[in-house]
Amino acid sequence: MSYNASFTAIMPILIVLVTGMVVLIADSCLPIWRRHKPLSAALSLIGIITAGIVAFQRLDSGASETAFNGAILVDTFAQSCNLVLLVTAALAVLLAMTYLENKRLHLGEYYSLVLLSTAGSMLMAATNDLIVLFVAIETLSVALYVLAGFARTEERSDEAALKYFLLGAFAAGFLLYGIALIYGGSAGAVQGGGTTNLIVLARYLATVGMPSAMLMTGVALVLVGLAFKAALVPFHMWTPDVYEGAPTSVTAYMAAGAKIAAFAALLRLFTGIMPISGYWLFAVQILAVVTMYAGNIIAITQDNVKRMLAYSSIAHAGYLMVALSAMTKEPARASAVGAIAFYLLAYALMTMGAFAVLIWLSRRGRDIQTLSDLKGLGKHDPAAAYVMLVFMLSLGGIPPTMGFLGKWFIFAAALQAGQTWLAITLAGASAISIYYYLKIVWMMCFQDPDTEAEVPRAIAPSGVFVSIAITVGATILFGIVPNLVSMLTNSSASLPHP
Amino acid sequence: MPQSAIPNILSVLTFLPLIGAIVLMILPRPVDLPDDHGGHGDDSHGESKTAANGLTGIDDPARMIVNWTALVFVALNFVLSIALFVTFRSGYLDHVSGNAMQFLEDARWISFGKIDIHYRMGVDGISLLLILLTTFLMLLCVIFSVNTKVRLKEFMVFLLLLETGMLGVFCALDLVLFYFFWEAMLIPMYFLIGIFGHERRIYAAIKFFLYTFVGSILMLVAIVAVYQVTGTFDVLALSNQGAGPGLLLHGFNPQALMWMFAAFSLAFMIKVPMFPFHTWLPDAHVEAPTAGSVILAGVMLKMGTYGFIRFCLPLFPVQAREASFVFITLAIIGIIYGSIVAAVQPDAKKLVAYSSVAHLGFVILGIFTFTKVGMMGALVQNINHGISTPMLFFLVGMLYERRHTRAISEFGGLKKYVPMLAAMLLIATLASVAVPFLNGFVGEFPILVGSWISSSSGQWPTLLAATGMVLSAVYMLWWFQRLMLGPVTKEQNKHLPDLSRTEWAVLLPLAVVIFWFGLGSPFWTDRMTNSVDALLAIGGETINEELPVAGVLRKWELDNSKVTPEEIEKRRKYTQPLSPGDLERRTNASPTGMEGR
Amino acid sequence: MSGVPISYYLILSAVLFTIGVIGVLIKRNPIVIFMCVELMLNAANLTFIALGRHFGQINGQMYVIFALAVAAAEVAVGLGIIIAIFRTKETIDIDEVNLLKL
Amino acid sequence: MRNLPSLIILLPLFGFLFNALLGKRVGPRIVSYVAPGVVLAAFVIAIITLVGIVMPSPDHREIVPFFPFCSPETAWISLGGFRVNFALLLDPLSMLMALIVTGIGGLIHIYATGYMAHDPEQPRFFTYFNLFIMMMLILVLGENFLLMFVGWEGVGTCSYLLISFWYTTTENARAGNKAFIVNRVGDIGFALAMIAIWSTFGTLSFFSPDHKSGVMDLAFHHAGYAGVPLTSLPAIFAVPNMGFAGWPALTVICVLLFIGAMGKSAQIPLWVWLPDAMAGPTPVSALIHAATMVTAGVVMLTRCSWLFVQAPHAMVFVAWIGVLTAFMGATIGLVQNDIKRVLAFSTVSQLGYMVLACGVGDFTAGMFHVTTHACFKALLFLGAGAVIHSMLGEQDMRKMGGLKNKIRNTWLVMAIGTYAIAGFPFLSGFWSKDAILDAALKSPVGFAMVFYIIGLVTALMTAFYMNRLMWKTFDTDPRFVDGELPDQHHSNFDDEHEHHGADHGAEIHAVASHGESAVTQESPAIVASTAVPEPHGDASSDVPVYTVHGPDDHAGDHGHGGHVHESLPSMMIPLYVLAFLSLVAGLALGPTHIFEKFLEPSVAPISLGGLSPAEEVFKFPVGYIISAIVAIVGLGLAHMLYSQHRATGALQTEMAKQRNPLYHFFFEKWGFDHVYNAIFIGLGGWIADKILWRVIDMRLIDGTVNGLAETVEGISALVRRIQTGYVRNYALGMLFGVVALVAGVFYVWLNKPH
Repeated sequence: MSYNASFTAIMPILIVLVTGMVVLIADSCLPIWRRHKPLSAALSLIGIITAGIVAFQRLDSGASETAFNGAILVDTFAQSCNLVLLVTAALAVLLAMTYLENKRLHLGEYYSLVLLSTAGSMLMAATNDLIVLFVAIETLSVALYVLAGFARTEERSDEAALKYFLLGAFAAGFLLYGIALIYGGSAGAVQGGGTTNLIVLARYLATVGMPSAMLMTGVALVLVGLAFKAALVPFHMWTPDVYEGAPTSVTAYMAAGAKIAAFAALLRLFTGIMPISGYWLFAVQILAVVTMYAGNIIAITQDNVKRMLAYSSIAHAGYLMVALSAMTKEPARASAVGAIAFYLLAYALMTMGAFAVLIWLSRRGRDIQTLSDLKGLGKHDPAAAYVMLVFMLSLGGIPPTMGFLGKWFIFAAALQAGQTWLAITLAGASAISIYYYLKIVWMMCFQDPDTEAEVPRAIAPSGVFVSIAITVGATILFGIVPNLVSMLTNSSASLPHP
Repeated sequence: MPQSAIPNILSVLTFLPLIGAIVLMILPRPVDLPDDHGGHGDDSHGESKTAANGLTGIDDPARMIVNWTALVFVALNFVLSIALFVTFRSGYLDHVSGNAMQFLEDARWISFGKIDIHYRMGVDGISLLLILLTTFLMLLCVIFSVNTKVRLKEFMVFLLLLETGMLGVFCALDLVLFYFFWEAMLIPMYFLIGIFGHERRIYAAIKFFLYTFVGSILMLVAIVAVYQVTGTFDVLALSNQGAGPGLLLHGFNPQALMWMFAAFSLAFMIKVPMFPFHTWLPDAHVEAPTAGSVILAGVMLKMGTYGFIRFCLPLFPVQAREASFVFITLAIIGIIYGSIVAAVQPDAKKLVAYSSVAHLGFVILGIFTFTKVGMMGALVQNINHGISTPMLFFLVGMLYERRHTRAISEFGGLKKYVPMLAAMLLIATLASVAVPFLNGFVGEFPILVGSWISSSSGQWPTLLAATGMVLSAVYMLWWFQRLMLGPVTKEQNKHLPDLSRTEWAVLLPLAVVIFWFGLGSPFWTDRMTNSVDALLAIGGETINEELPVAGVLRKWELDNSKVTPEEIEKRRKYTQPLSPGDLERRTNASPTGMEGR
Repeated sequence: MSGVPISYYLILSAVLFTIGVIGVLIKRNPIVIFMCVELMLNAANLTFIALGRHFGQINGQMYVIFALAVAAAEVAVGLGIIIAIFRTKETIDIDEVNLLKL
Repeated sequence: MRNLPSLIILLPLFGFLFNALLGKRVGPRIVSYVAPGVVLAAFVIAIITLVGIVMPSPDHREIVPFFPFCSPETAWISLGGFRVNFALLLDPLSMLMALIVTGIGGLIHIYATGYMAHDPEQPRFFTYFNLFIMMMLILVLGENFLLMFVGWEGVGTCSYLLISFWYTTTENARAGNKAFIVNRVGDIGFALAMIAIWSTFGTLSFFSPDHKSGVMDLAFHHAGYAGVPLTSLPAIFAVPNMGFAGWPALTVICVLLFIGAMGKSAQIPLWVWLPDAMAGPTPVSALIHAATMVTAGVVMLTRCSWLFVQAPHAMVFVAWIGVLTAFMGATIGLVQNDIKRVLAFSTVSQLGYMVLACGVGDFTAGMFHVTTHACFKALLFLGAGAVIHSMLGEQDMRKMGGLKNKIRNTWLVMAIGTYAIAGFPFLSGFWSKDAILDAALKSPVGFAMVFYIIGLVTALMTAFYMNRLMWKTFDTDPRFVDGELPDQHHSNFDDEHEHHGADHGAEIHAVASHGESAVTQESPAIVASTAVPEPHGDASSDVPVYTVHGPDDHAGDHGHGGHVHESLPSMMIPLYVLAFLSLVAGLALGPTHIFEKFLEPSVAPISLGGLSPAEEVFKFPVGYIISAIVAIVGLGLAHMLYSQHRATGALQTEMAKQRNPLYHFFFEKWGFDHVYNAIFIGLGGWIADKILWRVIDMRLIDGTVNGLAETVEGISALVRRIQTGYVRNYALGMLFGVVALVAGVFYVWLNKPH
């Protein structure tokens, strides 16, 4: 196959990538741009939207093509993930503008970094070769390290960056070593040699009854690498610190984008090693349960909103793991993949929405950090309070929101896969989670503000306003008529069957 | 399917309040009024100080606009539901499927993988009255709350959202759709309690939410499990009355079915609430604002019983009959326990709350007799409790507005100064004591009859439940005495205003319905008959209530082998019309009029 | 083909990897920690090369190039971050860096 | 014509609505015409019905619509197979009761117009009164058990309202509650009986037009089974779903029914409400507790005679309860000092007689006594009311005496009443009571002699305490200073003097409106009047001699010291009428056997149940003579004893001393109230509050739930400490994860079959 074909296949990714670089160069070279930051934002948005259009066409055509000798697989799932990722990127851009102004660090590279990491995450969704996976993850991460420390005059931001960076690199080490071991463990997959190509690996594993110890170790280590990105317990410890330290807009983007990418990659990995699921499935399920409960339970006693949301994002990772483990059972495969895709979108919208509200409320020089900052919001700023309410309900999985349907789909998948006990554990976990989501709600709506001083109603800047409008609208709309995004729920169509 | 004047009347009915809520949202926000009594606003959040002038109470145009908008929408909905009630065909029974559903609506809603979820709606005689009740109470609640002081607009919005949720629950015929409304409805109520409640409102709100959520999340699992087994969420298909016990679920691993049944039941038991799960109720009732308590008692609790009737029994007829012992026991405990505990409550509102536990115990008892009379009695009692208890809550609310306390000890001798209020309270009290010719009796007595003749239980539940008659008298009358009779102890009680126009507007309809139900129950119950028949036809023998003595005797004769045939022959003769001759022979002093001619 | 058997390489790389991990755990200076991470990566690289040689595939060596490039990028960013930390805190001792906790 | 009877009920209903809605507007005058008017009109219509419908009808039994121009098939409740109609049953029994209720009730209404003339809440009073009459009529005229039950509960409710009419006194309110609740206990029995009946006969109608499907019809048609001896009785009507193994349904039904009767007719152990019910205004006592409501139980027993005669076990039970109640009531009546209480306990005792009659199968005698008792007990109560009225609200006989000369007419009618109830020869009580004793002697269910003896003893005591009442009140020397009586007025508006004053036209009658005081021993009367016992005050029942210093402040308020005075004509006329009835009723109905013939179609002969009366012990006149002697002895005894103690009006025999245990036992009403209070209010309340609510509800259930929540929070607070903030710990955690993961994977890997 020709390289042109390959390039056209990954066109959306390329567009984002190129836009990112253009923004970077333009920002550093052209004086006008340095003075008018919105230009960079606008350009990045243009790039994102173009990429989105292209991706959407591909998705519509239902085409599923491989590129670069099968190292990259651009199928419907990849495309739908790309769309979700592009949405998060767009939101990240929209949220950033005024927020960065307030924090006095409105620098153009922010946008290019967002774009570059988006490119990396899109690549993760489309990866079909472990080494590509590695490269993609690093592309994503390196950009995120920088973004985490973007407020480089703030200690917390730097600390977040450092922790994220060190642990990330640590995890990367495991990942790469795991890949190496898989490469060695799959000796004989191709004539006389090992492979890192997932489809090949799947075929090979289907033939061998019993994987080698080396391969198993490799699988375990690769899992570690991805679990770190997806923030599964006990590889989650960076999450709360980084979410808290990083600038809120970055946190929003990180929480959504990185997680989506990580789960896309996990799904890919699982399709690769599905034939031997008997060997690792149990470990994964335990991981899921631990993650759900640890996340929710610790979240209960958090008094910092961003940390609380961080832990809730951990819990949601656990829910997604349930769907992933359901995917390994053939009857449930289709619905499980659909559930994952749908839930990823739901998760992206509601998480970013929640952070968007925080950004909305954050005033010049001061962020909304603790729960008590939210007290009495319903009194002096009802709009914000009720918008937040929608996201909390969605996170808690209560109709009429996407969160509810997403969770519901996961239930369906788990039960189809015959994993009733997982479904029930999930039920218990979400019962716990309700408590702290409601806690935020009652802090906002039932409590009276600590200070009787009349707080001026926060005016949502245009960018934030748009992004909140999008997230709220989508959360409720898709929560009532999910068929609008049926391409997600049916995105398992062209997944490779081992 | 009967043609209604309005197409898709059910959808219109359900979503009209939602539209109303949206309209209200975009209306201007009226300014809060200062709380009329000293101290921190906490203990009077949203309680409306009903001044003598009703709707036009506080002449802030924004307030009036909001009030009237809300009022128009709920009134419209009430009219619609009346139209529904009128156009409902009382004799209707679909002989193919054997169900009594009418006004059916069906549309594809969610398709997900292989799973298809439909938007299915319909009503039968069971849900019909509940819908009517809902819209009726909602109307009264809005009227009552027009003078809410703080955050009036939000209050109305939540009420309307609540109405949509509740009507949806009663109309939904698809498990997922039902669950959708079932959960969605929690939020407005959570806010009504949380924002407008009293001192411990947050605790109560959380407790209310978590209790219900824990129950329903398990039900969600069960719902999906049902789908796994049967491949459909269609309630009618699942409870295919026509097929009798040949349900889709029938024959599936009984243990698993029992688990599903348990999951469903738990959700409904918590909602009802039945004995061990009842503790959320007193807190919620007490802390909620008056309108909230009214809706809680009047409609929300009914959803539990409705759930039993609509889902547990048709889907799991066998399991339900197997487990009936447990439910009857819990119901009895609820009746006695609730009454006894109610008697010693120092808080006027809490007492009514506990009385609800007792009354709902009767309903559950009636349902699990699996007899027609018992079941219908339960349904009637369901509605009756939805009439008299809300009235009690309204009245307590009115007292609260006058004195800003709920402690019974704070009152006493009020009858002298608020005679009209006292009279209304007396009516409501007697109604909930189930005095004949008031609505309570029409439900309670048939339930006892049903439980007596039901095969699923002996006579002991009836005997125990009957003690509820006395206990209810004990706590209700004592309550009334401590509030209204005796000497006036508190000085400030001597200057209380009697009922205002608004309050009359709320109470009078309820009083009328109380008598209407007590005297003319057939008017209401006729529409239920077919639905109950259909329900009981599912997977189980029903008991023939008509017990002609002849049949009884024949039974008895068969049982007694020692009786000789000619003896039996001789006796059977007595079941024939008698001639004056044998009368003379049998009773030397035959009263006139016994000669069968 | 004569020469060192593959297992030697693998064991060596495993040892290197372990050393790297331990280093990450016990060191306090982020730069040293990062060097230990590099050690882990290089252990992986060694595995790749050895295996590639053993399989007679080109993939092995190729992967190493990828890995090196990525590692280089990480170094750049990493050092940048460390400098930023030093600017704000005048120290790079990671035990001093724990504002964010619980 | 067939629509006429419904007016009997609708007229009082109209009165009720009129007084309730317009009473306050039109004022007491109109009300005092409307209220008695409707009742008397109903009385007239009842007579017309009797003559025009019941008598002509071939079997003296008609079923007519409840509402005019509706079919008698109009359903009240129809749920599944459970259907109950709105219809009236007209037969001798129901008509008899209708006449008593409307007739006596009408008289009492008239009396009440005078008695309540100046109570500010007089319209409310008559509202309740009319409602009561209506409910009572539904009770007696209802075509089926459920309608009877409606009336049954309805009168209970009304008595609740009337007893607590002067609600500003807590005791009255309590008494009202007590009456309602104790009645409810009985109602459980009635309700369960109805259920059992329905599940046995499949209907609740007494009689059906075709004489085949009504409860009594069926019971009659199947009476053949009852013909067999008692031993095999249990098998009869052994309904499959009647869970009392071995018990015959009829016995169960009858016992349950009788439990209902216990409540209404104040039998052991449910009589406790009646004495307290004296808290109501005197007309209430007369109407409810003498003439009508309390006899409802007897009416019901008679109505169900078709069932009872076939359940001998139940009959024995009934008879014993009845006779014991009669005895107990009398013993307590011996020692009471409150004039109304004496009458209350005599009522209990008389009811015992009636129930005894039903128990021994002579329902006619029971109803006969109901009739006569209605007359003379109403008379006595109204008379007592007049006395109290004259005494400005004084009820304590120890503070009366010597009224004979002051209020002669009252004394006269009271005397007639007393002699009637005592069974003085040829007065009404004589005939009816003797009929009962006679029936007891012929008891078909055994114990004949026992019943008879106890009955006689009771009769003796009755005669004694009634005459004691007369003596203490009228004949002994006055123990108060006339013209200085404390005005113990009582109304809900005591404390508002302006209102009060405005309400009193004629001062001397003003007091009439408040002619009551709380019935308890430590009544405000004693508190209000400064009572100084004389130093040599003997040890008899209570301090006998009072010197009333006055005028006390109350009397001062009204500017007059009360003089003892004859009551208004509107109060006296009914008394005369009743006195006349008490004189002649028995003579007219008793020996002539009119009554039995009249009632025959409604009452089942005991032979229906295969029972036969015990053979007579002695021939015709002997029984009459014995009871006559007993009555005279009783009266004479009282005469003799009290004529010796004219001065104090209190006996000083050992028997009558407070410390005498037997006296005390009687005085404390056999300790029923104490036991009940201890068990239900004391113990029950304690369990409810301290155990059920505070422990089970709050600690156990809520504690568990909240504990669960706290546990989770605790775990959370604990676990979050892992997040130390040190990168190295994080890395260590990750390493743990890695090890665990690899170990887990390998664990599975090793355990897989290779």
